[in-house]
Amino acid sequence: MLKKAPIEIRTSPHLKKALSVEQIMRNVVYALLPICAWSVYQFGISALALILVTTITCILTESFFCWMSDRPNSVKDYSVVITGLLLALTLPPGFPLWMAAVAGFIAIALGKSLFGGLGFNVMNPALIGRAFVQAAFPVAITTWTPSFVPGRFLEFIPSTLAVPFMTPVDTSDWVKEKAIDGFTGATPLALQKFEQVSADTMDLLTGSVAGSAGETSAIIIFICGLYLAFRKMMDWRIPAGVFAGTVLLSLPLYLYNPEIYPSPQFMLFSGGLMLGAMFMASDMVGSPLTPRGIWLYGAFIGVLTVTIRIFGGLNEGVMYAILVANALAPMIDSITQPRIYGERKEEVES
Amino acid sequence: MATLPNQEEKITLDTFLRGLWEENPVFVMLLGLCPVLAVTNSTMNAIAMGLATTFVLVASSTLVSLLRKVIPRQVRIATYIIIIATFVTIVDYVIQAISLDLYNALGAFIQLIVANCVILGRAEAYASRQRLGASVINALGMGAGFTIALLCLGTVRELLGAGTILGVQIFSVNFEPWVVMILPPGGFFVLGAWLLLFEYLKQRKERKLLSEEGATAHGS
Amino acid sequence: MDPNSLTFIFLNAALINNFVLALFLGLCPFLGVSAKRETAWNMGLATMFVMLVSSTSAYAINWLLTELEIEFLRLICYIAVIASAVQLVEMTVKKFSPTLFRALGIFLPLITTNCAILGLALFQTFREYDFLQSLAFCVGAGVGFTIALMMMAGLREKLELAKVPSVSQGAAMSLMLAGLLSLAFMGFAGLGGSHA
Amino acid sequence: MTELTSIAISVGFMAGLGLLLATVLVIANKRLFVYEDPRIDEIEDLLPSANCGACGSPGCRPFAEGLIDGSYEPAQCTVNSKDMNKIIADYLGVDLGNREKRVARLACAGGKHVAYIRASYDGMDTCRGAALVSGGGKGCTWGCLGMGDCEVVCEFDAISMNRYGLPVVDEEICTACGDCVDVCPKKLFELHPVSHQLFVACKNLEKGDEAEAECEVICTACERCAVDSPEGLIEIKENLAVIDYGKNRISSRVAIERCPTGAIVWFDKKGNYAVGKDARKVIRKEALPVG
Amino acid sequence: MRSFQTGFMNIFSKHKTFSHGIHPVEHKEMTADKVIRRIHFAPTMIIPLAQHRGAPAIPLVKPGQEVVRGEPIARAGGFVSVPMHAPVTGVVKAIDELVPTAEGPKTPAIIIETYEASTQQVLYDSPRDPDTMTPEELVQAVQESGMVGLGGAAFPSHVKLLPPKGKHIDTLVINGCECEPYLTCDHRVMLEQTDKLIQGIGMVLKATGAERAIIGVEDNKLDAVEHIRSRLPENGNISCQAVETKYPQGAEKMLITSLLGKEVPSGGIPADIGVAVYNVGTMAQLGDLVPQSRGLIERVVTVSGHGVEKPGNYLVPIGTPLRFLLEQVGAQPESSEVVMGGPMMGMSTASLDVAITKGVSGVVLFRKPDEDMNNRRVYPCIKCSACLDACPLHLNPSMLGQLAGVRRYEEMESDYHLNDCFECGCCSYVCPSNIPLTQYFRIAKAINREAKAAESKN
Amino acid sequence: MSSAEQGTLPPQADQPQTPSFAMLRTLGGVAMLAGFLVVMVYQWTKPIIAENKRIAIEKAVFRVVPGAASRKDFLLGEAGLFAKAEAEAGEGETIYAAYDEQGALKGIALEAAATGYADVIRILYGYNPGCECVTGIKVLKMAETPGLGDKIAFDPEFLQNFEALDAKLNSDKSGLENEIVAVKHGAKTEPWQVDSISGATISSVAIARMINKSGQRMFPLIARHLAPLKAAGEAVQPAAPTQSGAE
Ligand SMILES: Cc1cc2nc3c(=O)[nH]c(=O)nc-3n(C[C@H](O)[C@H](O)[C@H](O)COP(=O)(O)O)c2cc1C
Ligand SMILES: Cc1cc2nc3c(=O)[nH]c(=O)nc-3n(C[C@H](O)[C@H](O)[C@H](O)COP(=O)(O)O)c2cc1C
Ligand SMILES: Cc1cc2nc3c(=O)[nH]c(=O)nc-3n(C[C@H](O)[C@H](O)[C@H](O)COP(=O)(O)O)c2cc1C
Ligand SMILES: Cc1cc2nc3c(=O)[nH]c(=O)nc-3n(C[C@H](O)[C@H](O)[C@H](O)CO)c2cc1C
Ligand code: SF4
Ligand code: SF4
Ligand code: SF4
Ligand code: SF4
Ligand code: FES
Repeated sequence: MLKKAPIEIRTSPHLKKALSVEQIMRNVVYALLPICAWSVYQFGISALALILVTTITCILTESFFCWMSDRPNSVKDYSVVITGLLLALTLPPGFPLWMAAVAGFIAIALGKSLFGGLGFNVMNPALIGRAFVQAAFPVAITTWTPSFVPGRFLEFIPSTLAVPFMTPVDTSDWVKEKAIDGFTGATPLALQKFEQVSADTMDLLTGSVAGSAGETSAIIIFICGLYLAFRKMMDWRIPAGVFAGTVLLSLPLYLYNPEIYPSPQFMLFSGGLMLGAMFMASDMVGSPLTPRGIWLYGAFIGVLTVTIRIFGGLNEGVMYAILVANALAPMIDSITQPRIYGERKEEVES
Repeated sequence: MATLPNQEEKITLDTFLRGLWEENPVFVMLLGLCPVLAVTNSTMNAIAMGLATTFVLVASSTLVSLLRKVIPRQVRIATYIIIIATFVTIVDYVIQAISLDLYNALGAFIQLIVANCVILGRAEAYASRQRLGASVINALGMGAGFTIALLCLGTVRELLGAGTILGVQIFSVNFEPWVVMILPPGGFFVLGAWLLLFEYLKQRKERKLLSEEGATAHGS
Repeated sequence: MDPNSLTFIFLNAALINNFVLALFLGLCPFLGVSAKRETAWNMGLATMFVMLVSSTSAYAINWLLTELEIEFLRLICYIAVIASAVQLVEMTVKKFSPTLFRALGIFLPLITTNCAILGLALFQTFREYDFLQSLAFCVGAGVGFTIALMMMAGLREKLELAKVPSVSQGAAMSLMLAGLLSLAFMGFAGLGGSHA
Repeated sequence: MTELTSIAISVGFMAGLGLLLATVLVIANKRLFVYEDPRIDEIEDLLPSANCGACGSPGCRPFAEGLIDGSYEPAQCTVNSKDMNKIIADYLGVDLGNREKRVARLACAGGKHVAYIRASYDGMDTCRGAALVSGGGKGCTWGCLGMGDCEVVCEFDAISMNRYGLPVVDEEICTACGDCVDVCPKKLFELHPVSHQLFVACKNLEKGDEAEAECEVICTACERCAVDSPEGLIEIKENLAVIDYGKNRISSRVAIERCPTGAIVWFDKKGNYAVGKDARKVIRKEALPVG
Repeated sequence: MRSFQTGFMNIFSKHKTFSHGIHPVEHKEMTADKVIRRIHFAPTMIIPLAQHRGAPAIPLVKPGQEVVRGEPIARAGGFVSVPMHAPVTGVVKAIDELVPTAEGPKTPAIIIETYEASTQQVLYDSPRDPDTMTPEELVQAVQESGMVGLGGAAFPSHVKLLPPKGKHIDTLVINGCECEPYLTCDHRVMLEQTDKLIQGIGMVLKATGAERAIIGVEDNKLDAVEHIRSRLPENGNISCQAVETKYPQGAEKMLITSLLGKEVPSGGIPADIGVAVYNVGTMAQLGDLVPQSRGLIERVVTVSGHGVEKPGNYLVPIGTPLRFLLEQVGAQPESSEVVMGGPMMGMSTASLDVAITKGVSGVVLFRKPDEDMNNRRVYPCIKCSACLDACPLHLNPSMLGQLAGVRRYEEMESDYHLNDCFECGCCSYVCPSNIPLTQYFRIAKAINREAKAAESKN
Repeated sequence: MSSAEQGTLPPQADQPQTPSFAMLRTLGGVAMLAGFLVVMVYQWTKPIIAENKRIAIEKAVFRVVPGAASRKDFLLGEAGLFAKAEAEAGEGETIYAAYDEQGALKGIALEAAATGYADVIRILYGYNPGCECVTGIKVLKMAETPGLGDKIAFDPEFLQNFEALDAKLNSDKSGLENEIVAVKHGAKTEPWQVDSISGATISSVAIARMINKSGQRMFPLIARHLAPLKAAGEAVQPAAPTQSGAE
């Protein structure tokens, strides 16, 4: 008996929950696919190309650095795919592919591999990638093209195919020629900021407005986020916190002066806030651990986003808000350590 | 390490070269980074700042080294600072006289040379203990090292950030500049990248050595 | 917002043109003393204190020099006075409160002659701030410096626990982190400016 | 105003400023002077700052202070190079002091090829971890688990695991910092002066056959070594040969010659050991099967 | 925050509970309905002298001496220690034989050769009436019975009867949760030995002077609750309550919180808040042994797991070699891992020659296929905070784990309450990165302990 | 400090005596030397620097006021118009009146400032009282993003806005007829609108804002003091102070 196999000894516990990292990551990818599909439907092959380019660059970069610092190749855990997809979703549909590749490389190299790979990165890699290209190519990343352009599945947006390291062509005449009635090339947020006109919430939900691939369809993003939350693969408290923070600041302002200050629902559904809250703020690696810390973190992102949008120079603040919050996470953690079971009062003081 | 501080060393080639590489103020000692990052968004500025710093470095080292016998320990820092500040002010006015544009480009950082840790560090750690010749040569080395570092950053940042070097177009006209390189983050990234590169080369060298010595090699 | 209002001066110095992350002032202490959070915190306090000293004394000296019409001696006087003032403080603290000295004092020499301090004095002179504005500017700068320092320290402590590749350990890592931070801080650009 | 007055004013002003500062500093130096021995820093610079504690003090700076008030001798820092310690000694005008080199020695010789493995451990690859799971998979519950915690912990890379999963100490490098002594869950390392050449490389407290069932180089408490060597040098306590190092002078190779297993060994000066000629020759090279 | 969560959860679960914790698969159906059966006596019995917390017992017998079943063969080695009794009638072979243990290090044990011929009846007893005994006599009696906690800790029960100076025990908590998966021995005991159980509780109530006793049972054993309630004495100072089925409901701190809403102070013991926790098995045995002034010589053990042919609840003589027990119940050939105790807290043993001791409440056999769970790839911590939401003590396992990864053990203790962790394994269970957190913490504790010992030495 | 002497220093030395005189002498001496050096260099460079500055301003003025050949500096404020020479600071803003060879007033250069994207932007702009329009701008100081915001300094398309930017005074000469505003790129319809640089709206808006602000204040004043300004051109000597409200 027992002699077939040698006795094996292991440490307790001998049971293990089924949920594992690669499972979580795979499901996040699933949750992102519908959003990608929608953006392709909206913007055509340009969006498709964008998604493919970022994802592939991310994968290649990851494998390269794993090989460099002879770590086991960590592409299998899908986290880098998420990075690639999310990166693509935050870029303008007509973004030149070579710039997208740069973004992908930076995201993984500067944002992840530098620190030792999955779980060790201090800030959200995808957003680091985006922040970098936004600072590097501010013009390209603020030129938007209309959605639902006729023939979008057959031809690329001209700027997409810019020669590597060369300036992309100006899309404005292409837009004119496409004759999208009254398309100003401005995102709802830009319009709001510079002309004080709020887009209709319905349009925001369905995404018939300008914007980056992933920020124009709040409703789909929301649903996909819910899926993750219910599968317990994403911490619902973070998005909740973000929304709370957003409303917390924008509602009083709106009530104070509806002319210049946008409405809370506009704040919630416009721009990258939905994607940011559901998929980027919720990246557990950069977020605090403690229960109270998580709420604080979410709320902070919401508040900071509104602040930047309304009082700042930029018309979109989610990205920077999340990055700053990531940087603050360690401090948030240390000031919100949970009170442990049976901790005595005097210990709490000391 | 085996040298005790009180020995006045004799001038060798090393006195000069040290500053260039193994004691390079920027890449090795990480001193005086502020000007390094602040003014290297164009090669021209880098050169100007490098020269200015070198001048102050040499001049102050000279004076300090000359006065080293008469300066009491208690007031040495104050004295050094005054000496340095004097030369900085001089440089400041001279540059203004030469070209206002350059002056505006460098902004306050000419005057901030005073605060550059390298200079005070040299005065304190070297010039105050060494004879004139040694101090001057060493200061020259340090200055050269500093300037080279500035150039390393300046060229890369200008090349990527504007597609030019010293204002000369390098790439084709419609090269898309990487604005970030001229912005503050670019400064950090480029310097960081240089350090990464050096570290990588160093480690690869060590790994080679180890493999040559064979498995029995012990670092002690 | 009015570029000369105290709030704007404060915000500008603290976030928009953060001394470390946007203006490259005071990098030596920033990289040197950002390994642990509590030291970083003490360093922040010490810096803020020294900034107050330098800001006020600079204001006084500048007044005197303009009276005598010898502004060209400004730099020398600033640095000399600030340096000795700080040294004085240091010795006093060391003498009368060793505990405080161990907390803050050890940083003072480090700070005395760093760019942030002198830069503060020079900028407030160039921009012709009056006393209150100088004060707002100085506090803002101090706060901004401390925030940046604390963020940096937090991240570096977090990375203490990470399996960072041997190549990117040390100074390179710190610089890259600083770069990422300043990238994030670009979000504050134009804060308070755009809405007239 | 004219240039001359301007010159005059500025020079005068600076002079005044200089004097003012000087006076302030003078007063400060008189009133607020706190003395601390500058040599502490200087010596600390000369120390390796490994802060390993081999010298017996918490770290390098306390050691430096100790050196100055004479409570330590320079040579007590075993990490620093000889001539470096010499410099310190000269600098302080004290003598180097010399203590015999001590090294860490492993009280287990049961590599994979001679020691029986009762169960295969599956989990964290550390001795500590294995030791906590039913004492680890090794048949001899006193023996080395061979997962190299000691190799990892040794800051000086003095320890390397050999092909049979036993740590080998390079006595040249070992500074007797004692880290491995602390880290080993089985407490198999002991610090010994190199002059302790006779050494029992086993800690198993069982005797006879059941002992031999577990390991081929185990101490079976056969008492031959005790009998052969001079009176009282070796005695058997709890089925294990124990050497009285107080009598180290009279120790010699004869003790090991008739040991049937080679559990008692003789170290030469270079740190590699010999077993007696009667010791069972181990020719097996591969590891024993598990179970 | 916490109280909020607790209240929050109570809305959903109809029964009292604590906050955090986990719901592993139970596997109790395998043995829950198997009545307790006695197994044969092994040819040789191994009685380690240190099979309880505290000082080891001291042998009273000599090699070659004959012993009768139930006869004391070793006396308590101190106050926090208990005597041993002969589990069989036979002859003593050795009294300081080194035998392997489930913990690892070999310890001295008394070896007894069983007489095949003997009827193995316990002749070694003298009936007495607990009701007439004074508390002091009761405590005395409990110690003499060699009783230790059967709930797993094997802590001498009589110690808990005498709270430290200045503490008074007003409430007894009787722990019938059995939150460990697979295990059902306490369940059977509650069903089959109800009267003994209640009698034991009565005695302990008297011994401690406590006003009331609450039996806490997880709500997956409502049949037991019903059964006990039907037998409770009318004077109502004993009650039986159902609590939510959740691991580690059985941990005394958790159970106290669930039932009484109090918290045992960090670093303290239940006595600090006037509570003593006893396992139902312990009570039942006391109720059985004390009136006959017998010693603890056998206990109920659940033998389960997919590697067992005849899973069930068995009455096993203390000292039965594991190998013999497995032969009796039939272990499948491909079963490769034997866990002593429950799968969450129990350790797998490296040797089959260990004895069933007083603390062993279960033996679980795993086959290779069952173990795919265990050897998964380990990722770095992704800060998902699942462990924080699982830890019943509200510790920060993620941070602790990261610190352990870089060997900063003192920090774990000083800044992150390492020593409060009672190694329940919830964090390891939920960690998606498969980090062996609990193991890390055991290591850290061990190293800190040794460091402290070294400190105090010099 | 050479450690040789340290070596001889007893471990618990009480404080060493401070060489007061040496300290005074050294610091005083060095400071004096410093003062002397600096003042010398200052005296030497002063004229050169002054010249540089003058040229710089001249260049700027002539650039924003096409066809100008000489300039005179005035202070203009509610208090009135003063020639820079004898006026004390604080009586108004500095304005530069620019004249052609014949001494005819070609236009007036004014300074304006506002917060842009990164930091405060300061510009010099020319105003022609004749056509009541802005004739050009020059950025004096800014920290806008290179390649984006800094286009305001040289982007020809953008600068074109200011070659003849309508700035008519309203009927009662109290302010501008219509506000100078920035509109999104390519949306310029009226002569008083500024066509933004796409991607740098903020900077563009800032420019428009600052010109509007300063214009609203200064143009009416200029209109009031036009005569003396013109006169100053013919006069060989700087114009004598003319009290405000005279006409
Ligand atoms: C080291 C130690 C000391 C204890 N001391 C006491 C005590 O003095 N009084 C008491 O009533 N219980 C004492 N206990 C018993 C504990 O409260 C607890 O009931 C016992 O450890 C079993 O609980 P567990 O299985 O949850 O570990 C002690 C337990 C331990 C481990
Ligand atoms: C994580 C954990 C789980 C436990 N689970 C149980 C359990 O299910 N049943 C039980 O009786 N004791 C359990 N215990 C032991 C109890 O905490 C407590 O020690 C015991 O009930 C005390 O009674 P005893 O001394 O009679 O065993 C557990 C302890 C821990 C730390
Ligand atoms: C790195 C960076 C630099 C920027 N620099 C400027 C700038 O210098 N001037 C400016 O007006 N806007 C600047 N922006 C702001 C954005 O371009 C903003 O979207 C734009 O001003 C809005 O104008 P638009 O509606 O024409 O896109 C910058 C943005 C980024 C990310
Ligand atoms: C809910 C969730 C959100 C995530 N969001 C991001 C993200 O915004 N950016 C990213 O690079 N990776 C994201 N990831 C993937 C992974 O966490 C990320 O690559 C790590 O930061 C890599 O260390 C996410 C993963 C999960 C489970
Ligand atoms: S000696 Fe100890 S620490 Fe080293 S490998 Fe053996 S068991 Fe592990
Ligand atoms: S760890 Fe052990 S082997 Fe390494 S130096 Fe210290 S004592 Fe010697
Ligand atoms: S093992 Fe310790 S840390 Fe982990 S959950 Fe249990 S008590 Fe908390
Ligand atoms: S559960 Fe595991 S991965 Fe998640 S935080 Fe805890 S330790 Fe990290
Ligand atoms: S150079 Fe700026 S602080 Fe050192």
